[in-house]
Amino acid sequence: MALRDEWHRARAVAWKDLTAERRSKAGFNAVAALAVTILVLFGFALGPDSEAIRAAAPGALWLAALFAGVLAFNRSYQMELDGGALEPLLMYPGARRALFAGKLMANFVFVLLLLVIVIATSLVLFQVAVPPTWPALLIVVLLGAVGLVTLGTFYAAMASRSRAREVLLPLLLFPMLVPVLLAAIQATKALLVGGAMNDAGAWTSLLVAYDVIFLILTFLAFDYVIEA
Amino acid sequence: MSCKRLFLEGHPVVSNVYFVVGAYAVSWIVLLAYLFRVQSLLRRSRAALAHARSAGGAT
Amino acid sequence: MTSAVANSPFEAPKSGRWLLFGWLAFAYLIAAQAISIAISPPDRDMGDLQKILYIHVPAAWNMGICYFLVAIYSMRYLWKRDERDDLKAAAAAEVGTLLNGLTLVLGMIWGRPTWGVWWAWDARLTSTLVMFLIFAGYLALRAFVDEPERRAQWSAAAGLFGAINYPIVYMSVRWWRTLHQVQSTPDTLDPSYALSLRLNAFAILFIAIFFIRRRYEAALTERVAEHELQAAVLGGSSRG
Amino acid sequence: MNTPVNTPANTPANTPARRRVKPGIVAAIVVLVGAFGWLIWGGLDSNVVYFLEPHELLAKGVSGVDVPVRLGGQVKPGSVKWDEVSSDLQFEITDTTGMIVRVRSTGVPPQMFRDAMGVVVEGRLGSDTLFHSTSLMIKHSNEYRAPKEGEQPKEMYKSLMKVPGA
Repeated sequence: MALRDEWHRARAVAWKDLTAERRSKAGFNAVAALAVTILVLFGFALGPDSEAIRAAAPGALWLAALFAGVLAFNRSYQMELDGGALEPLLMYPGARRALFAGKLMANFVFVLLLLVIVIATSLVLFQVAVPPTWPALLIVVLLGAVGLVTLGTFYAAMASRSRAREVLLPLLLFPMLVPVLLAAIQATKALLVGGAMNDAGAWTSLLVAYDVIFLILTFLAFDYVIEA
Repeated sequence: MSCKRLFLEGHPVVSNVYFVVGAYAVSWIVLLAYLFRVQSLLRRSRAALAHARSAGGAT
Repeated sequence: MTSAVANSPFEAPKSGRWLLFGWLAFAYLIAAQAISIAISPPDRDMGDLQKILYIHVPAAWNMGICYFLVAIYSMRYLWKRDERDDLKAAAAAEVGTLLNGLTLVLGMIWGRPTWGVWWAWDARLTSTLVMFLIFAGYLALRAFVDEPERRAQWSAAAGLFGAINYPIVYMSVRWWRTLHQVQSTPDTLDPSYALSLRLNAFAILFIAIFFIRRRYEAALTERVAEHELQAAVLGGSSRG
Repeated sequence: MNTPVNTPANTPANTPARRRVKPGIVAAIVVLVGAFGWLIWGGLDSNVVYFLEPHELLAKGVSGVDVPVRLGGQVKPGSVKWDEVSSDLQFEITDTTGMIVRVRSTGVPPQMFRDAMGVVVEGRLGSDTLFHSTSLMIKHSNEYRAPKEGEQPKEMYKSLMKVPGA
C-alpha cells in the first residue's frame, strides 16, 4: 500500500525530470555532444595506432559516459534548487526515498541514452565490430549504468548543494566508482576486443554484486543526506 | 648499458641505504609537518575563542 | 569566563595532559626506531630495505584503525546527533588520510629497489590509492560545506561509505593474486623483526592517537568560539 | 547525559519515517551482507588477478598467444642464462603444477633477481613458445629472515648475481 504510493511518487518525480529535460532539449544534446567530443579527444590521445585505439575503446567509452553523466547528476538537483521545489517535495512523509528513486530512474534513462550514443560513436570512430554476443554487451551496459547512476545520484544530492559543486562531485564520486567502472570496462573489453586476462562472466557478476550493495546503501543513507 | 652490466655483476646501481634514509626522512617530515599544522590550528582556534569571549564581555 | 561557557552547548577542551602524552609519544617513536634499527640485522634478500617496513606496515595498520574510528564515530553521530562525534570522525579521517599517504609513499620507496617498479596496478596498491582518494574527497566535502549540521550529516554518510572499503584493502592480498605479498605472520618473520615491528606499530599508534586528539581539540575549540561569538552577537541566546 | 546537544530542527520529522522503515532495513541489511559475502567467497578470485601462472597461460592455447599479459611464478632454479655480450637474459618461470614457460627479458632486472625468486613479467607469449618480456618485476614473499651465520647480505648479492654462463 505505502510502497505503491511511493512507487507512484517516484515515477512522478522521474517523469517530471525527464519531461523538463525533454522540453529544454538543449541539456541532453549538449551533454551528448560533450561525450562525443571526449571520445574524439581519446582518439587523438591514443595516436594513429588503430590497434591501440581499438584496445582502449572500452575504457574510453565508459569514461566519456562518466564525464558527461556527471553533469547530468548535478543538474537533476540544480533544477529543484533553482525552482525552490526541493523543500516542498521533502514535506511529504516517505518522500525522500521516492524522490531518490525518481531521480535515479530519470538519471538512468539519461545515462542509458548517453551510453547508446557513445557506444555507437565509438564503434565507428574506433573501428570496433559489433560482437556476436551483443545481448551480453547490452546487459553489461545496463548494469554499469545502474552502478554509475546510483552513486552519482547519491553524491550529487550533497555536492550540488555545496560550494564548488563542479569539483566536489567528481572528487567524491570517481574513487567510489572505481570498482563499478573497472568491472564494466573489463567486461566490455572482454566482449568487444577479447583479452587473455579477462572473463566477461566473472566481471559481470562482480558488477551485479556492486550494484546491489550500492543500491541498498544509498537507499539506506539517502534520508540523512537530503534532509539537512 | 654500463650501468646494467655493473649491476649484473653484483653491484647494486643505487645503494639501498639511500632508499632507507629517504623513507625515514619522508616519514619524519610528514609527521612533523602535520604536528605543526595541528598546533597552528589549535592556536588559531584558541585565539578565536578568546576573541569571542572578549566580544561577549564587551556587549 | 564561566558564564560565557553556557553560551555554547559544550565546553572548550583543556589539554594539559595530552601535551605530555604527545611529547612521550614522539620520544617513544624515536626510541622504538633506534632500538629496531640497532637490534634487527639486514634481511638476507633486501638488506637494509627491510627497515622501511618498520614505518610502512605500522602506518598501514594504524590507517585501518583511524578509518575504523571514522566509521564508529560517523555511526554514533547519526544515532545520537552529538556534534562532537562528527568532529572526532573528522579528526580520525584526517589522520587516517595522512597515514594512508605515508603508507603509499613508503611502499613506493620500498617497491622500487625490491620489485623494480615504483608502482604496479595490482589490487592491493590500487585499492590503497583509491582509499586515499575517497578520504581526500571526504575532507574536501568538509571544506566545501559551511553549515555545521549539514556538514556533519553528509560527511557521516560519506565517511561510512569510504570506511567500508578498508576490509577490501586489507584482504585484497588474500582474495586476489597480487604483486604485493600477503601479510606476514610471526612464523615468516625473524624474531628480531617481529619485535621491532610491534615496537614501531605502538609508536605510530600513540602518535595517531595524539594527532586525532589534538585535531579534535582544535575543531572543538573553533566550534565553541563560533557558538560564543554568535551568542555574543545575538545578545546571549544560545542557538546552534 | 546522552541527550543530543545542538538538536537539529528536523529530528521530529525524521523519526517517524525511520520507525516505519524498520522491517525493510533488516531485509536490506541481510541482502547487503549476502552480497558482501558473495563478493568475498564467490568465485571472484579468478578475475582480479595481477598475473597469470604458467599453467593458466598455457591452458589458454592460441588465445593466449601474442596478446599482452602478465606472467608470474618462480624462476626455475638453474635455468637463468645471461649473455653478457648481447645483454640477453633468459630464464624459465615455473609454478606449483610444474608447467614451464621460457622467458626472454630485455628490461633491466631488479637487483633482487636471482634463481628461485618469485617474478612477474609483462609481455607477450610468442608463437615460438618463448615469452618476450618488456618488464621484469620481483614478487617478494612474506618471509623476512636475517642471513644465517657467516653470511653477509652484501656478499649474498654478489653470489646471487653470479649467473651461470656469464
